[in-house]
Amino acid sequence: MLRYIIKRILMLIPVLIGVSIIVFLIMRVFSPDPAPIVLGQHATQAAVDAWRQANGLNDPIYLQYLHFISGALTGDLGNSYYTKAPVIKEIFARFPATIELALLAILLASLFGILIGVISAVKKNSIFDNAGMFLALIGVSMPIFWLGILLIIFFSGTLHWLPSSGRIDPLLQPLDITGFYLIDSLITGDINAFKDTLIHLILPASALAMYSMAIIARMTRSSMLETLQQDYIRTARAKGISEGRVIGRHALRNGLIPIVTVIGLQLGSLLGGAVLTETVFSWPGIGAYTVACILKSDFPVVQGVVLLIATVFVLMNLIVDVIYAFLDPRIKYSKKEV
Amino acid sequence: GCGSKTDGGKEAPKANDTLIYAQGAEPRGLDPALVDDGESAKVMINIYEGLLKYNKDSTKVEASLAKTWEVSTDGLTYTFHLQEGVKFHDGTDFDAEAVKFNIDRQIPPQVTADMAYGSFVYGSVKNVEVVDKNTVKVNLTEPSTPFLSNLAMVMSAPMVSPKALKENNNNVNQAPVGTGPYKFVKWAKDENIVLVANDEYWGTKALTKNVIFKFIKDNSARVVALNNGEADMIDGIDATVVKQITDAGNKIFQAPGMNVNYMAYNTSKAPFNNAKLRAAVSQAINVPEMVKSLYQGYSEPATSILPTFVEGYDKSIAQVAYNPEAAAKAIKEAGLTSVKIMTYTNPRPYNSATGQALAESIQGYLSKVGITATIDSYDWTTYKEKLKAGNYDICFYGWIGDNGDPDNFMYLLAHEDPTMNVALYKNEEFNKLIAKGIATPAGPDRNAIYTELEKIAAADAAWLPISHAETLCAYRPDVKDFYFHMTGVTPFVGVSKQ
Amino acid sequence: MLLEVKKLRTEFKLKRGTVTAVDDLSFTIDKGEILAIVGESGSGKSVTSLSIMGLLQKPGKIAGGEILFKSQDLNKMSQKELQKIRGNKISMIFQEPMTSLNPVWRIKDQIMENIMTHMKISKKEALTRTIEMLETVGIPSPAERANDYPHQMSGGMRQRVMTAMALACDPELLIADEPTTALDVTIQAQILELLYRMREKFHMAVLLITHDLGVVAEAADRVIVMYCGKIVEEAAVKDLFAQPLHPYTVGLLQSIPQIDDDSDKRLYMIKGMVPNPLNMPPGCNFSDRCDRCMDRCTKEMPELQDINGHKVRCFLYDKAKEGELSAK
Amino acid sequence: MQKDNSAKAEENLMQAAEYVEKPESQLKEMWATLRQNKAAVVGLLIIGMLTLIALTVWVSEMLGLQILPYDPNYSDMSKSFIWPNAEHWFGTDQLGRDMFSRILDGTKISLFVGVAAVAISLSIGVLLGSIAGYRGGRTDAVIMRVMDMMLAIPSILLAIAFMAALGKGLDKAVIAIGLVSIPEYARIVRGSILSVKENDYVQAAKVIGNGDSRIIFKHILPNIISLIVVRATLGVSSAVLDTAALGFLGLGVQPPFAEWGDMLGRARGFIFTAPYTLIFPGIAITLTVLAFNLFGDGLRDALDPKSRIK
Amino acid sequence: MNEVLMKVQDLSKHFTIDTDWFGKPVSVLKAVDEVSFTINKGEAFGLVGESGCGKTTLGKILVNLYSPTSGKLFFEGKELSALNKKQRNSYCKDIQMIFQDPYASLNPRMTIGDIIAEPIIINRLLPMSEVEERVIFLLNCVGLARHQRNRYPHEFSGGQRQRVGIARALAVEPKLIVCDEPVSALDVSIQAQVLNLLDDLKAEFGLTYLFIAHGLNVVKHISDRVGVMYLGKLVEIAPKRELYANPLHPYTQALLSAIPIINPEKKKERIILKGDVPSPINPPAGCRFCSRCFKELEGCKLNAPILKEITPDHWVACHLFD
Ligand SMILES: Nc1ncnc2c1ncn2[C@@H]1O[C@H](COP(=O)(O)OP(=O)(O)OP(=O)(O)O)[C@@H](O)[C@H]1O
Ligand SMILES: Nc1ncnc2c1ncn2[C@@H]1O[C@H](COP(=O)(O)OP(=O)(O)OP(=O)(O)O)[C@@H](O)[C@H]1O
Ligand SMILES: [Mg+2]
Ligand SMILES: [Mg+2]
Repeated sequence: MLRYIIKRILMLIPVLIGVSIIVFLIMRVFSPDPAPIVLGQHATQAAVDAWRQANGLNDPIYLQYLHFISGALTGDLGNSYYTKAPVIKEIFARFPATIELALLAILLASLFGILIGVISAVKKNSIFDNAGMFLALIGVSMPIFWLGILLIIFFSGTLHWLPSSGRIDPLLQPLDITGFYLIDSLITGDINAFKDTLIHLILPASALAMYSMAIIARMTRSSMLETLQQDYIRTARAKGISEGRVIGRHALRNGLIPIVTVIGLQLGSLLGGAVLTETVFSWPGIGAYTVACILKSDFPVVQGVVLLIATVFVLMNLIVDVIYAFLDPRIKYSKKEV
Repeated sequence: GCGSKTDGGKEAPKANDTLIYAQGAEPRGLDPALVDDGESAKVMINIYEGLLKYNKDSTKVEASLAKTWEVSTDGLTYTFHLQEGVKFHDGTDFDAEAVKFNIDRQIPPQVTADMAYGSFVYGSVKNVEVVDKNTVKVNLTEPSTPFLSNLAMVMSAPMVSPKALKENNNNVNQAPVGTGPYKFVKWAKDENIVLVANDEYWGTKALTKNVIFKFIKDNSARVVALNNGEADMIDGIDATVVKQITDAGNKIFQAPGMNVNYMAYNTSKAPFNNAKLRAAVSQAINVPEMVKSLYQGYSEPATSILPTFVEGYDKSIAQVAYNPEAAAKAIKEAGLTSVKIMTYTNPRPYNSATGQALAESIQGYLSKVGITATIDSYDWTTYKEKLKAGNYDICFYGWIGDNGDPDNFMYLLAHEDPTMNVALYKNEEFNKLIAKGIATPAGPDRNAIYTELEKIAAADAAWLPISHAETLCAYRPDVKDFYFHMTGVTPFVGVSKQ
Repeated sequence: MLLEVKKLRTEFKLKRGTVTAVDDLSFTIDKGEILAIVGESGSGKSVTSLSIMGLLQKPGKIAGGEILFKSQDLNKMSQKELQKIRGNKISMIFQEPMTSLNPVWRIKDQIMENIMTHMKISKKEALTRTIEMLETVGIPSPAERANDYPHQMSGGMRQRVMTAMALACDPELLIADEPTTALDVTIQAQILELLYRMREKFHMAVLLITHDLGVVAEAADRVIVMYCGKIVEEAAVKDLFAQPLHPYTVGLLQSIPQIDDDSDKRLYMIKGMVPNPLNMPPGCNFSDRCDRCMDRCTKEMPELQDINGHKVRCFLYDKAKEGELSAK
Repeated sequence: MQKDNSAKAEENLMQAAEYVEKPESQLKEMWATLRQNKAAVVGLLIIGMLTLIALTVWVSEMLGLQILPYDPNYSDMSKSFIWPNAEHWFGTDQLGRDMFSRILDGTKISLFVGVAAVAISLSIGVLLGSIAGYRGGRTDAVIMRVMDMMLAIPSILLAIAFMAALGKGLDKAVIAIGLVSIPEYARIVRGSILSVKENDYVQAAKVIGNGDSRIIFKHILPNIISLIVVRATLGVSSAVLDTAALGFLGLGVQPPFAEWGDMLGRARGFIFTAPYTLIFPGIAITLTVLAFNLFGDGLRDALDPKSRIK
Repeated sequence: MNEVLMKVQDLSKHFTIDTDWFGKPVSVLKAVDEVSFTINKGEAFGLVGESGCGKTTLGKILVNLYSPTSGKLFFEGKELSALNKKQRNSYCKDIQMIFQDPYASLNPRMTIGDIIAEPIIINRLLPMSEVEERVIFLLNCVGLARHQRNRYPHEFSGGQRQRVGIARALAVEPKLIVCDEPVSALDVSIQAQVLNLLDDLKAEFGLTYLFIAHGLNVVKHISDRVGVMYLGKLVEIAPKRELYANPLHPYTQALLSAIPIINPEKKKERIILKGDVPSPINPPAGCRFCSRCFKELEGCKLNAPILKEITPDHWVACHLFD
């Protein structure tokens, strides 16, 4: 098992190198020149040229890449063209916000998704099933940004129940320890900050969770339906155990195994969805920031972020596989990967 | 973010100790030499001071860190007498050495390409001499009338602690240290910047202890935040939400803005190398109607390039008047049937409706006089890049005044750089007048030069000035003495909350 | 009489029509008896066993008849009451050893679950019993293997585990639905032997479902031959093999290559194939494949008639008397 | 005698029958199952309606006819922000354009981008997936690692980066959205090829002497085509969503084209003054995506051999 | 008629299950391990053995679906294993295969007529105009009617599909057909139909079969000589009557005794083997059957016995006969 994990981690390296090349190509070869925006209203062509030279943008592309990758290996992703701060710092100032949002969203999505899915499967073709699946269908069909705006209009603009933007009331902002406000506020024992963070999370997390929840609900339903058809479920029933136990202990455990993969994949797509949610809710996360940086051609930041997200994504896949193995004893790591 | 709250302990600050200002974007940084954006300026005005500052209601210069100053008769030497006993937030002294240090870093040989305003503000400076601890002499290479105005700007001109600059690699974007009424506390990226009142401030101390700048990108969300009490003041609103805000019991702050929103013809090539045709097309556009509809009364239709309150403005200046019939006729005669419009997708301070909306409305007007317009629109960065190629007939642009000097607007039409002079306008006579204007000392003579320049511009119709955007902000009723300076900044030193 | 099935009829209501998987099925099993049911794929053997266990899944439904276990009608019981009997008094071994065990639980947990559901004993005792049972069914080093997951065991071993599980609560009736079909011959022999031994040891009745006539000949006391959901013949094992009556049974017996038959003659063939359950031939279900089909056979369904304890569903024996039978 | 009759009948059939039975159409069968799925039929109806609208708008535009109530791109500044009324069913936008006409016009763009993007990702994805799945070994590893790389970047970020690099425009949106979903198709196709490849009939095809390409095109692809069709149908729905997302972020089509996401993005500034500008495009997107989802789901059920008539 | 059609010499097929860091195999599955036998022209050679012992793998090597790890293959005296890919392909059509699972071996998207026509067309055996006629002929040969030509496989029962599979194999007029458990997926009443058909075709077309099964009774019925496999090794080969009357290898004996006899009167003595078939991954060096053998001798664990001819034409690999 350990060997398998190490092997998988080693396999990540080429993937990450590939990702960095892809991003590098898109950004440096095809994207607009960052110089005019960096230099602003008064920039002259001479200043632009000088700036490009200073930032190595006139070097041949492979040299630029080597420079970038050697920097990356030593943990130096360069400085943002725009704020001139180290990219690492820029990223880690925003990353916790995205992760906090995404984790809460995936939690909501999994919880409700699995619940709806299981009920729908067990009560197949009942009103619960139909209602649940209709909800799921709407969930996958609604643009996430539209949903977000509708939520803001309704819960913030009309009812004034929930805040429309930001992570927390700035007055309650906890000490910056981990960057995760939920954790930081707990560490400092600040219950008000914790509550306020949660309140701020509700709308964006719900908007973000909707799509994943729908996917998870649908997958859970079909997985459960399939599991309920399995021979071992019949065996369990033949043992005379109660139906609740059959579903809870035998069907759910098996039915959830494929769901783990789905949840893992959803986390990846949540990071993507965060781009839109963060834009709508002015969430100080990495998604909206990256979009802004792409549009500003802030190469170092975009390269850094994408590399980071890709790392998180592939690690996530690895974790999913490990959980998978934990849930499903049949998976053996001695088998060569196909 | 960095660092923790310096004082106040764990106790959350009381609400009326704190002003929360929500703006649409995050500052680019807080080093006045390195940034050029309005969002940064709003924060910096509270942290830093320059040698001079603008009057509250105009762009007249007043004493700030310089108590008094003298200008030599040849206009080449400026001597400043500094305030005594002023300290930077890091405890170091503000003195003549500090002034020299700040200017030196922005003039050759130290100046770098990314110091956006360095050459604009200090471009004419030859060197700086420290006379004594509180006296400093600045020598220019040629006379420059706007120089004093420039020294009151929030970009480039403010005084930064030399110690902080040395410690931070000549870049205090993330760790600003000035002499101003507020001290920097922390910056949570994409969330907020927290400032606290400077208890050792040499001047009148700030009334409110904490100021928080919050970043809410979405316009509607910012309005919701104000109405929900999540913010005390917001900016960057447009006309459509005013009712929403006032209905919720909040107030609107409205002031003329020092900017111009214009449409430019590509004068370098056919068809618009023909001034008559330019005028004819401008005739086809009902500027007042369009401005009213797009900005709902929160932008003035422009009659000239200069905003009304800038020296050199003259009531007599007028652009071609709306006359679709005449336009149609002229256009038909010239055989013009299609034009290529290029525009930007973002809202800009001078055009809250986005360049795209503007272009599309003009597309509407043009179609009425038989011109089919195609629109290519790009985000601002790409747009500026694309402008260079000059592959357009019509484009859109705007300008925010930096220092209230008329040259700051008019020189654009004389600029060499195609991304500045987007009309690619070339007129020797015009250029000569511009040079003359810079060297002429302030006064009626100088103003006459700019009025003349305006007249040339209107006659040549290289630009169609569209509007001057008003500054539109909103604040909660318990906020007192809030104001927004015409240069686009919000000093909070005198603002309080009940 | 332990189990008495009376006129059982089980249907599957499908969109395209109703499949009567089991029809007019009546039989009894006595204490300690091994009754075999043989028949081709789709003849309704599994449906019969599932009907008895009350494990039919939608759209299957018992449409008529009674299933009396010790004179109580299982069909009329609530799920709760049934659960008390299932896995306890009546237990079952399924056809596919590979898929009938839950892949994610250790086998000891699966067996213990069965024990603890029906016996009021502690976890520790249950574990002891589990290991005992595993030993009984011949799993080497049962204490260690109890911690295995099903995928770590071979098919034969799994079938043993299934058997251990089924026997864990001393059932009075064991239903074994093709317990050896998926296994290799040598393993099949092991499992059959095991079943036999267990029967001796626990004195339970066994309903053995299979399609292998050889297995029947070796293991069963009595046998029922099913075709298309109906009993076509029922007899003591010796009688059936000595003198099969129904043309289908006769055909089956002749079409199987015999290992002790050294002649190279062609095999007997039953022509055609099993009819589509949605589209049964009129009259006798076997009429379209029968060599001795008569006019009447294509119009009416013959009744199951008892000729000295040897039951058969065929018009050939309509008025058959003892004497005439032997003449055939 | 009975036996003779039936045997004779059979022989008659075998020898005498000159006719050859018509092949039973699988499509017909699929359609039969599909028709029973009410949701799928509703989906199909909506898709039909949308296609009809799109085609009508497109054709009439080509012919220079105006069948929409107003020119969708004609702005009249004197009419900005008129609330829905009898004249303007969905109201007008900031530039005084008729929202109803714009929404109808937008159908054209959404469907076009959706279908075209799927066509791109489908063709490239299927090709790469087939090669990887069938060849296996190093080819497989190389192709799939590249796909992994693309998958490791959230597709919307990738699409945004493409758009930022390529610039705005319908064609570019199609390319960006098409490119980013290639890995999905490649993966699905590869996975199913791997499983189909193990089928005895593929082995049988080899034994009788088929070459590789014939095996892929004749024996493997037709057997996963249903899967691909389902995936493609659902793919259209996500392409429509992606288009809208790009439009919303201001990266979609060039103005003044009416694109729903773009309309939503503009409407965001006016959610209080003119909420209807937000509601209608949102409904249009949701409805379109919903239709493809409904239909895709129904198609999957219909194609699933488990639920098909035997 | 003892002309050798196919000679298999020390044939092995090993699958690599796992490799170490450097790609060196650490666990190897020896599916077929140094197997030698001959198949004579016109005979049916039966191959029995438990599930997983390598029967299918062996068959697939013969039809070139797998390339052997080592060993030689001679077909009509020609060494197939020495040919290059192209040359080898020209022999492919002479050796055909009938698959075990009639449900998986027909392409569900092709009509059965097309399935049968395909090998004729791609091997260019007949001009296109004659293909159809041939297809109908083949259909009739296997007992299917002309009118069924355009039906899809799913419209047929297992037995009928198996007939299509047989017709497909016959289409190229092969010399050798590998029948991989052609009846084990079929119902008892259908089995006989297919077995008889195979028998008839053999006589009619002068075919040679390698007939794989795990039911000894079926093998006995159809074949002339029988080989018994255990865990990748051939343990005994003999003419069928000899084998059934006088099994020498303990495994063969157990296998024979395990078959239930359809006669309740004749209860025979059973040899119940202990344990299960061990895994073929990294098998032990000695006799593979050792772990289950009831006649184990000293040394069985250490040395693998070699296949030897004990009596004429009766080969066995067991230390009992050393
Ligand atoms: N879930 C179901 N839906 C529809 N029909 C069913 C279902 N289960 C069984 N049947 C029908 O019931 C009949 C009897 O099936 P059953 O499983 O009892 O056969 P069997 O004798 O056990 O066959 P096998 O030897 O293959 O196990 C078949 O015709 C089958 O088509
Ligand atoms: N492609 C493969 N890769 C790895 N192992 C394989 C492969 N094909 C077969 N094997 C293994 O080789 C061994 C022999 O398999 P084979 O299919 O030849 O057995 P068999 O005798 O035909 O069994 P059965 O009676 O179940 O068909 C088995 O253990 C099997 O798991
Ligand atoms: Mg069954
Ligand atoms: Mg096999």
